[in-house]
Amino acid sequence: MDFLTFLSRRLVRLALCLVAVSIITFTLLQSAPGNFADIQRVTSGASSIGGTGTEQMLAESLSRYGDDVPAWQQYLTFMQGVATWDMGPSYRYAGRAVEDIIGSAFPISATLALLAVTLALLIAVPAGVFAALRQNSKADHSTMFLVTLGNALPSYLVAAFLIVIFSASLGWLPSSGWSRPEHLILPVLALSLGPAAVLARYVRSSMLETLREEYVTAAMAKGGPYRTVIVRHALRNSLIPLVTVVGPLLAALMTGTVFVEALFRIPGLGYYAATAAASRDMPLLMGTVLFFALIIMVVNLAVDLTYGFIDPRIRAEGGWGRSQLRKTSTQPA
Amino acid sequence: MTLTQRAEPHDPPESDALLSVRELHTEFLREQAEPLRVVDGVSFDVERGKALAIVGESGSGKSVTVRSVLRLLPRTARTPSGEAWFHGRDLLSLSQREMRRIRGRNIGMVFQNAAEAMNPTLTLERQLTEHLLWHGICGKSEARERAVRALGDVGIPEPERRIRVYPFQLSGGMRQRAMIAMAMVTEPALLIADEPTTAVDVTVQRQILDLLVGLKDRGTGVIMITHDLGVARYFCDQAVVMYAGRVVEQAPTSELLDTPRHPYTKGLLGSSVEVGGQERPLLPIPGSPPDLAHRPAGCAFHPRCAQAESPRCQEEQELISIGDERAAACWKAETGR
Amino acid sequence: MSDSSRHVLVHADDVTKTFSTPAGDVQAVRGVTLSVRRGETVGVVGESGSGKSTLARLIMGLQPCTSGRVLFDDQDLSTVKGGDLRRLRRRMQMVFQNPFGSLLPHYSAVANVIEPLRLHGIGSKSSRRARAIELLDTVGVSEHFADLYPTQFSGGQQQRIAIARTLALEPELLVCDEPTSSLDVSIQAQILALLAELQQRLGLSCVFISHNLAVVQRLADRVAVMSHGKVVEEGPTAQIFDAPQDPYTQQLLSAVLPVTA
Amino acid sequence: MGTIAATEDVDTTGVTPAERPVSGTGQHEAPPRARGPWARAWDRFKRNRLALISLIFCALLVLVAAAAPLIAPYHFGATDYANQLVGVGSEGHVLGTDQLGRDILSRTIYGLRTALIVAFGAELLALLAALVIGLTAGYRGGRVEQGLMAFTDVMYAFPSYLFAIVMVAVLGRSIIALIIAIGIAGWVTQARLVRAQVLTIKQREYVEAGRAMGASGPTIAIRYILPNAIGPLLVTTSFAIPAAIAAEAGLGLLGLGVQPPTPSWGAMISEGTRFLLAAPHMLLAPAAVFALSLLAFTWVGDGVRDAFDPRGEQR
Repeated sequence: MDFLTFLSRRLVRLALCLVAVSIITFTLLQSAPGNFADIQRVTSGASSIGGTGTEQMLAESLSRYGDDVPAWQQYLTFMQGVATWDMGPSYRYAGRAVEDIIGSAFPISATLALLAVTLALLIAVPAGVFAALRQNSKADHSTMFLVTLGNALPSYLVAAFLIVIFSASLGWLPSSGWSRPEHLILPVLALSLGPAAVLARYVRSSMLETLREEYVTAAMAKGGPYRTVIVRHALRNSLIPLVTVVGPLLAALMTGTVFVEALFRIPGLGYYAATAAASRDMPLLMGTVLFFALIIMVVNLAVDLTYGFIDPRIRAEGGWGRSQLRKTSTQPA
Repeated sequence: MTLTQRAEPHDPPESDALLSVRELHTEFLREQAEPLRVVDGVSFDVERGKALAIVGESGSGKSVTVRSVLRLLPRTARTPSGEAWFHGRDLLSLSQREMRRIRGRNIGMVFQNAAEAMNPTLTLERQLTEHLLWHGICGKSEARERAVRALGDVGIPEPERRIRVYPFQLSGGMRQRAMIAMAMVTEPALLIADEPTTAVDVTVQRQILDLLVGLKDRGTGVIMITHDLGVARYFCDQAVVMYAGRVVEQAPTSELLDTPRHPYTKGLLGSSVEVGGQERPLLPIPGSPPDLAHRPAGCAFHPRCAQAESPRCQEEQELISIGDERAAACWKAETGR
Repeated sequence: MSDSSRHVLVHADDVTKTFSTPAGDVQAVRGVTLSVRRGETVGVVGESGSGKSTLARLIMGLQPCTSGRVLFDDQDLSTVKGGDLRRLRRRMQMVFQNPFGSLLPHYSAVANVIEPLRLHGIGSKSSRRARAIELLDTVGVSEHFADLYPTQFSGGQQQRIAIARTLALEPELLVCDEPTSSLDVSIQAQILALLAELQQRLGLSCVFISHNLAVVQRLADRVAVMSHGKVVEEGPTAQIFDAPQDPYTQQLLSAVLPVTA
Repeated sequence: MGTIAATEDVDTTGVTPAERPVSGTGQHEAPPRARGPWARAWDRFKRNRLALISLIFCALLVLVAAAAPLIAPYHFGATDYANQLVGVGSEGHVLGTDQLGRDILSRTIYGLRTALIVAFGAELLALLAALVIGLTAGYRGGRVEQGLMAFTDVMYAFPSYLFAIVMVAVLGRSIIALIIAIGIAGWVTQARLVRAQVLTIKQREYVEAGRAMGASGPTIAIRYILPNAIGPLLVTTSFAIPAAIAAEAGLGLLGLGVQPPTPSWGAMISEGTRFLLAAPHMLLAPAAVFALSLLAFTWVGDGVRDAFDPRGEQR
């Protein structure tokens, strides 16, 4: 299969998936009692905004989606909005269009996610390699103990402990907000520990597996300097499959920021998705879900392409997918 | 601890052998258990331009023996004790750094399966030249020339083109040749081959062995690990038979196979099927090779030995010389029965 | 009494097997015709990739033929379905290359041998166990060890258990696919001796697949040499080994390395 | 020492006496104990002390959750306005109270109850769906398999907690809703795992041997394949439980957990951050118990994984 055929097939699949996600979400939200306007009417009292904006909003959304219009027409109207990047107003945030919210909130989540993945890699690769080279030593066992901690504790729990220590007790860092660089530190730390643990465990086991390969022994038998053999033969081959983990991890982090954003009151996309769900802000929820899905699929596609480029076995076979060589996947975060 | 008393420690070996291994012992550490003795007092010589077969079944310690000599053992292994004289130096007393300068340059190694012993993500060029550069034998461009020549020597057509491919792009037979070229490109004096033909078909096996015969004729000494007595007879001048970590018999290969003296060697021959030998009844050895953690006391073979009727068979058996070049670790071998 | 007058038990008639892979179709077996008469052992030799294992599975009806047909006792295997096929399976059994892989890992040795009896509803619970123990004894596995699990046995013992299992149903045809190639030399000899003995005592018809010419020569009455999915030469064992006609057979035989002078 | 491992090809096996292969000649020695795959897995699990202790701790947690009304000193909604925001060690309130004077210990215990009901319920749901669909997809292939694969593609694009958030938005904030939301979000991964396991096991010779013996399709699927697929599935399930506990708390944190005043650890942590300076125990008490429970369940998972690790198996 040549590259263009592969790419176009994957793009078609991506579009189909996106449509499927939108239909599932829309159907689910439709099956909730009442239509948009009703939901809004019921919940507007409970939600904190209420008041003046709501009546006007209601009128706006009625004019957009129409009253008593069949669901499939409402769906088409919405999807048209998605395609033209004009998804109309949010219910929860009076006067703001869904696309504006996504446009301003996504960069914040993306920054958090990218920083967290980078930090995670910086911690995980050396830690994983170190543990593998000293398998079953005390250093290995304590590294793996920390890995278990990072694996088991969700980001928001880590965040809660960090807040108690660095904000409440020591008063070094702010516990909420999003305006100065120091606001980044605790959220990024909290977000990166889990992925760092996942990656470190992956690097370790991948490295151990590679060290057991006969070609590593063969390289030693050729008189290779220890470091050279480790780096050129073992590390290189154990890091190739890491790409398959980093991609999904990044995608998961983009959305996984939601809890940390909620806790630190950071106006990221995850935070908006959560409040949209809590207040049943249908257009905003639909918009964020679709946007997240798009991001995840694009990241996954990019990973598959990268993998095809860096692994000669796949390149030579003319395949571009990584499915043939996919190793262990990440554990649920 | 029981050592066979044969060899008293001797520095500079009197023999002019290429490699002289004396009283090699290798142990593996185990969790919550005594270390496992995998190689137990093995001695042998390899001459220039000659091949030595190490014959044995799985678990006999033959693979660990050569890896001990090369000092390529897993981390759970203790540093082997004994002596391994090569070019006037005892390999077992060298530091890892000194050992590294010998591996690949003076001693090459060929593995059972090239698909596993060659790095799938590096081209042949990279893998055939890197050790030339590590050892500072030559520069990059000359290394490439040498690698192309080595590929041609092992019978790979179009070596100029093939040097750019990855191992998985070659057929099994070609890959096995490429691995031999990788070991030979530095022109080592000693080649260790660990079952180099077990994973290939008979027709390819013959070609690979003929390739190795050419090397031997040019003066390379070879250690060939094998369980195939036919391979040993065809290729090897000398043979040692290993059982449960010890040498039970050593002799020139043809003598060993024509007139085996140790009951285990006899059993191996009685067990082997060969073309044209269908009229000869099969005489299998009963039972299976011992688990090293539960090595029978005394002669490890006695529970399976058809001739073990005397209490002496339950004692340790030392290698007893029979004639000039032969030895067997059975008291009955002395009497010739 | 000439060979040809003996009744043919299984007959592969111009069978072909094509596998479709991502890299395109692969013809594993191309137009092979082979018969096994009652009480006869047919050896199939070939190198890796020659299609000999696929042929074994076609003969066993474990895989459907792409074209051609396999007749077992004059019944076309492709036309026998469901329960009838399962009943037919009682009459043909197979020994696999990897003894550990072919035993159910979560069943004990004796349970593995009981399983075919249970599947076909033969005997009562206690009589099945007694029969299984008896079979294990026949192949040289002591009753002491009958309740151990496959991982607790060595490779040779595992193959013995697998052979006991195939004997449980008293089959007429035994197909052996490289039964000794994963075993050590001394163990291989034990299994070969056991198979030869069973062959004689039970009068089994046998298809013996191997890459090892010597093993086939020892056990087979007739030999088929396979290469690239085709039978290039077939005939009585002595004829194939003493006067091979096909160049490939000649090449194979000339590559053999003798052990004894 | 600067050497690297070549373990597989070295002919030493680290077999323990219980796993020692039977030698053909040892007819007179007493036979070793019969150890099937399950027994050996348990042997390996027991060897891991941390996992064993964690298992006991988890069992205790389950008991406490089940007996919450008996153990908790107060009802989770009982307010004590005389004692608002009192600290740890106060009289009558060992772990202090919150802004409404509710007992933190009692609320933490009831929070455990919520978390475990949701987590086990969701996992049971996911496991059943995964088993039926994964086994059918792997063994039969066809439509079920195509459907599963297509659905997987979609669910891979749909982050599981986003899906859970949408589900809760639809179903409302009840325990049942949470079980369904978390269960549905989790079953796909497991169904895929079952399918992959089945596909692998289908290639094993014992399945072919089963067919050669004349076993029927259902017999092969249920008696031969399923028991051997359960080990790996148990491993993911044991890791999925702490993940589901974390998911429940996460939804609570976002204000999408169970309806107040029923306590959820997530909601308690969220409230705790608001009174961080005045009453840090409001956050620390539930967070500590939460963390301990997650660790214990994860360590059990680690033990289960090691117990079923195929690399521990000989041959």
